[in-house]
Amino acid sequence: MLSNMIFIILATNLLISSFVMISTKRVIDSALSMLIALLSIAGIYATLQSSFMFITQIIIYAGAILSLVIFIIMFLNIKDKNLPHEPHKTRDMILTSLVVFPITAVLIYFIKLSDFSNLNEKTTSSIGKVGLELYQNYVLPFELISILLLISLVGSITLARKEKDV
Amino acid sequence: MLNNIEIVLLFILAISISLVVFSTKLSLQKAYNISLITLSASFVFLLQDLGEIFSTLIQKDIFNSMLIYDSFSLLFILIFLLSSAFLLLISKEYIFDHKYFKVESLIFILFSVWGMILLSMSNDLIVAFIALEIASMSIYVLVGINKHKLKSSEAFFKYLVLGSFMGAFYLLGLTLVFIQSGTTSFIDLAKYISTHEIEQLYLVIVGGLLIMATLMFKISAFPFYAWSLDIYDGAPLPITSLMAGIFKISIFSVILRLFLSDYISLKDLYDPLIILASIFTMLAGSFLAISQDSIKRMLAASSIVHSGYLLIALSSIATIGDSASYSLVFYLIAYFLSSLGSLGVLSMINSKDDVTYESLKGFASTNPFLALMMSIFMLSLAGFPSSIGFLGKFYIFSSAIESSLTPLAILGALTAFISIYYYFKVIASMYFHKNISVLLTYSNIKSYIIIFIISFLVLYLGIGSSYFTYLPGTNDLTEFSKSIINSL
Amino acid sequence: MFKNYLILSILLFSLGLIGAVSRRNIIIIYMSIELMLNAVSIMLVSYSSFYNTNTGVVLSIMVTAIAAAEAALFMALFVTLYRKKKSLDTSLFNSLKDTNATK
Amino acid sequence: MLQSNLLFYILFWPLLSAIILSVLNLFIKKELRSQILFDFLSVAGVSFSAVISLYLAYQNYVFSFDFGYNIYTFLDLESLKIDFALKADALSLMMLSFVNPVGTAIFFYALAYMRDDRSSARFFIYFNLFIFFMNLLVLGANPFIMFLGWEGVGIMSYLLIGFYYDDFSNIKAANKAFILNRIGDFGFLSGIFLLAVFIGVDGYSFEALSESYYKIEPFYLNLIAILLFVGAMGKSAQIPLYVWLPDAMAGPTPVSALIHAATMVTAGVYMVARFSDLFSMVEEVGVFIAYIGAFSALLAALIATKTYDIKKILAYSTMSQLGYMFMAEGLGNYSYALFHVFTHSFFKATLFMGAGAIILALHHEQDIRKMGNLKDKMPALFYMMLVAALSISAIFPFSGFFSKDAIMLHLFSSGHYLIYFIALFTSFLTAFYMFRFIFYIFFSHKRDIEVKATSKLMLIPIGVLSFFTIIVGFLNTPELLGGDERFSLWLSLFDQRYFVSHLVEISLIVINTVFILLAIFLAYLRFYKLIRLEDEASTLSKLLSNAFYVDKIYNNLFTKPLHKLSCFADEKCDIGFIDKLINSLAFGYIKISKKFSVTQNGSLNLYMLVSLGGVSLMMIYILVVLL
Repeated sequence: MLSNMIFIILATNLLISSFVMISTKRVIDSALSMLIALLSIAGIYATLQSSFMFITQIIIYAGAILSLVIFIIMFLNIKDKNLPHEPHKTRDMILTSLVVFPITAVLIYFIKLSDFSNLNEKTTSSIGKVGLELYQNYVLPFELISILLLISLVGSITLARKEKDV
Repeated sequence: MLNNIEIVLLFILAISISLVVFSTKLSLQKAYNISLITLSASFVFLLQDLGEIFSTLIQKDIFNSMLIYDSFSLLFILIFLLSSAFLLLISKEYIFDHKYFKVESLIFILFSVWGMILLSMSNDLIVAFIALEIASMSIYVLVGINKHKLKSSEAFFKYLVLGSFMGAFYLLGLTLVFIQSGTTSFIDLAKYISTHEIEQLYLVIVGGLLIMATLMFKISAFPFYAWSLDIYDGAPLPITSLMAGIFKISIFSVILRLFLSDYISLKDLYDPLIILASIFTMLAGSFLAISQDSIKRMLAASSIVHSGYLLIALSSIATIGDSASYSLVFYLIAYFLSSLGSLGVLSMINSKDDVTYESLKGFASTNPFLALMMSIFMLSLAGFPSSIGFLGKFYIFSSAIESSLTPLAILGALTAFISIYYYFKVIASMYFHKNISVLLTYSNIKSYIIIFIISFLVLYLGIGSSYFTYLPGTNDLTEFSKSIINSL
Repeated sequence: MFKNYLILSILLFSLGLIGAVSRRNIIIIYMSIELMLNAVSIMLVSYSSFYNTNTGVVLSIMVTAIAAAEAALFMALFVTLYRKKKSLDTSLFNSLKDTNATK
Repeated sequence: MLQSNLLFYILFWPLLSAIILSVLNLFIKKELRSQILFDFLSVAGVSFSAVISLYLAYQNYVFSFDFGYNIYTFLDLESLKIDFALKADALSLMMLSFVNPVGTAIFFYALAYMRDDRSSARFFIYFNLFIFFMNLLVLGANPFIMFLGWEGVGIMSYLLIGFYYDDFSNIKAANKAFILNRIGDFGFLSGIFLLAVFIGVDGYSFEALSESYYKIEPFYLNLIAILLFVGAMGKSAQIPLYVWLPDAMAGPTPVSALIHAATMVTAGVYMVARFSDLFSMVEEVGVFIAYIGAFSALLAALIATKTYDIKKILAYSTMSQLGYMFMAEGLGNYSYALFHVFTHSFFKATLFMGAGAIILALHHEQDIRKMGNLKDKMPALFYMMLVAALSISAIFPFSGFFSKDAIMLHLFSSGHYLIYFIALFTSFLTAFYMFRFIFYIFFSHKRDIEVKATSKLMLIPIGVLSFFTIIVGFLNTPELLGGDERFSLWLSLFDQRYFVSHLVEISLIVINTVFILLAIFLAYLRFYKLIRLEDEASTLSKLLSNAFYVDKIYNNLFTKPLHKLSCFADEKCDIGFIDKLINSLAFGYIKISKKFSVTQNGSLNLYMLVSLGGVSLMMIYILVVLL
């Protein structure tokens, strides 16, 4: 019961902060509400007793990726006057929600329809077991991910590097 | 012992990583030579696997049957290697003349080819996605490689945002499939689907639909076609032909593999969608192609139409099964040859701006050879008889008729008829106008030879080997594409 | 309970979709896409936890890594785009379009 | 059999000549050419073929060998298998044994004739290709291959008639020939299609077909026979498809000699003989053919008596002689017809080549009224042409006598007396116009005409052919004269024979000869010492000299309405309706496409929205389908 309560609080928090994130005008506000959202997600992982993902979420998303975003925002020194002028933001968002609605509705409907009966007890997944799974069954994707990261690294350096005009 | 393909994969990877490491020390010339040799050596090396029908799982114990190497993927791998080597050869002058091409760009070409090879071999949803991302990310970077041109950066921007956006659908679909079936492997998935009732498959069906959306985005099918014109337009020409001619084929290789797996119960569900998609893709593509001024944009739009034809073949596979799939393979070969050739010719035209119909005027008098080659490619793309494009269309339409999709075949023929308008406009402006200033071309003899080889293939495989019974030709090609389907 | 997690992640995904499509600030678009990936992650982790396997967690690591790879490219994108126009408004970057398209 | 390969070489050598010539013609400038090399290349192909043909004909004659050679399978369907195969039996070899040798003589003659022409290389390319196709036509082992050759000679004839394409009237003549031949070809093609449909399953070679004709219902058999004959009508210039032949004389004279006298026009006769087994089963059609032949012969002969163009007279006479051949074929004696083809090719070639020599000598003058008194200036030519004229008039012992008299005998004995009398009258007319021709050119007008010397190279082939004109007739000496009709025996076609007593035979010959001599005498009276020109006043002669106004009638009956119809179609239907429709469709399409490119306005958000909409629609679809 307690875990349910915690889940509801976290979920509400997550949805509200996400909504703020997608609807606020200033980027930095958006980034900070994203931080809250990511932390709520970490909390949700905690309710799922997935310690590894809890840590990963905090370290990688909140710690690394979002810091990078905030760093970029600072680095580019985006002032309010440089922000996009979006006069029809609300209208656009409502319009988009109308388009998105069927997707959401259909997906939720099918999830409701589906039968997840053979559920097990929630157990704590240890980091060691995750590591074993990763290295026993998912070696190839893991290796490929490393190459993907290498590519994106080299790519972003290539593209972001300032060069003399040709 | 390593398989040949593993050696090739490791070889290309090692070369690319060492190029990354030594990128500051190497001159562009050296890096160009190294990548060219890498690609062509791998091609030659893999040729020895050609012949028998085979199917092996790569490092089954370690990789958990996530990669499969069969005659089917071998054909595609050979196409990727050969066409990227051709691409490098054709656009040599282009690469050396434009200062933004650095060692890195060659690395990304290698990486993207590597990703495509993996893609055509992947036997698992997550591996397929990562391979797709490897190829796409390299291409994102390549699209934006010309940092000084706004259009290039903009194309990079649009491609990256749209690609990641649509990629998220794939991941969602994968997850939905996974949480219902508990597996991501193609084989296990097929087993799961065939052993369960449709009530237990809802999430798999929806997830499959989302995965389909992403793949359709990558082949620029309706309604996900909108990006392709802008991005093909903004990218440097060799990269455009990498995207249009090679990347698209790799996507089709994985689509075909997915489609020919044993998803009988789902095919009826997806088939109407594919038919609709193919109808609208052909219509939208031909609408767009007609109104373009830039030839690059026109080719991009027409590549949408070609995706539509390929979708026709896909939908006839759903009804009559494997016997139609060779028509798709054959069309892919036809399309890759013609588009590689036509974009290659465009990349040999030294023009500061876009190549438009206007600027092609009088090309036949300044460079009759290239004009002739261009005409051959245009004829092939339009599907004129005695070119390989005609045979490709012929097979596709006949398999559509065979699977009682005659209206689709008629619409296909109609759009092919419309396509004559914009393809012949190119020929007309090359041949029937004289008075425009001379277009310089990059006159590299190697590029000329490669262009000539491609056009020869286009004609030779199009005329058919019935006249030269003892030489390998079209019949063997069709036989081969039939046989590789069996290896799936 | 499991279904609640799934529904939560679908809702989160939809919010991400709305943000990505309707906003014109590229950074916000990027963050919306990240949100979508996070939604997928939640689904995978909850599966893992409810079905007592580790595969979901592993897949969500993959998703995170893919997100990280995209992040790197997006950072480069912000920098290049901001250098060009001193803004991150998507509507400013529309030099590539059909000549016939009326604005 | 080794010798069967030779069939291939009959085809191969002229083709090779043509190819080498065209390559050289493309790459070597006219000034740098070695004349001897070109001359050699021009005649080598046909000469080789002639030697091979004669050799094979000899083999067949003596040892009765049939030759067959399958080059490759052209088409292999379940219901129809067509081989690209050659076959030579007595009939084919008979054709070859005059096509190639006479061809060779004409080639040599053409060397001299075309010596000063600037595009002589082109001429010989066409000529060699023509021989190639003619051989293909004769050698084809099935109707399809025959049709290939048939079309090929048609095309070459078109190209050669329009050889001097600077002159518009030549092109018109070429087009006329081509179009009228198309009508015939349509019939031929329909005929062989029907054959393929009805009995093609059992094999499509002539042998296989001939064993299964009985399977076809009589109605269709008649239809096929008529359709095939329509093809023959076109190629062999019979009523009503004959009008192209006189106009075809626009080509250089060797063309007229080779194509429009000796070879191509006989293709129709050959074709009917080739299908003789079929035609012998349909007697009504045969009688129809005979009447067509009879009226063609009569009409052509009538016109020829009033024609003044030296080549057109010969053209009409060709048509008239072809009429004789069809009379014989229609009434069932194919070998007589073919024997007439055989002799005709010699004397008609002689006449044409002689006419050509005269035309050249008189600086391209073709009107016989402006000629005269040439006997002393060109004595050799005179005797050669006299021999040919006697032969065509069927005077003993020249070859024409043997072939024509055999036909006349057959016509009489078959009981179709109307046809016989037409033939007899035509024979009278033939002698009349032939000697009108001779007298006009060589005797009349005692005035001097400037004459250019004729080259030896031209005279020799004429001489050779005229020599053969004298002797070839004895190949088929009738029983009456102590022979045994070897030629007919050799061919062994489905001939019908009627027994007639020697008395009847002799009296027929006598009647015929008397008529001919009378005609010659009349011609002598009228034209020998002609000074004033002929009277043009009478209606009949007007009618005759205008070739019965057939061209005009055709023009009014078919061409003009068709032209009007096509004008109507062009102006009203095409421009007014279809063009407008197509244009509006096309422009509408372009308009729509311009509207459509609004979707390509470069806005990322729009693209994303469209994609999202796509996914959304997919979701709705799947919801609808699954529920």
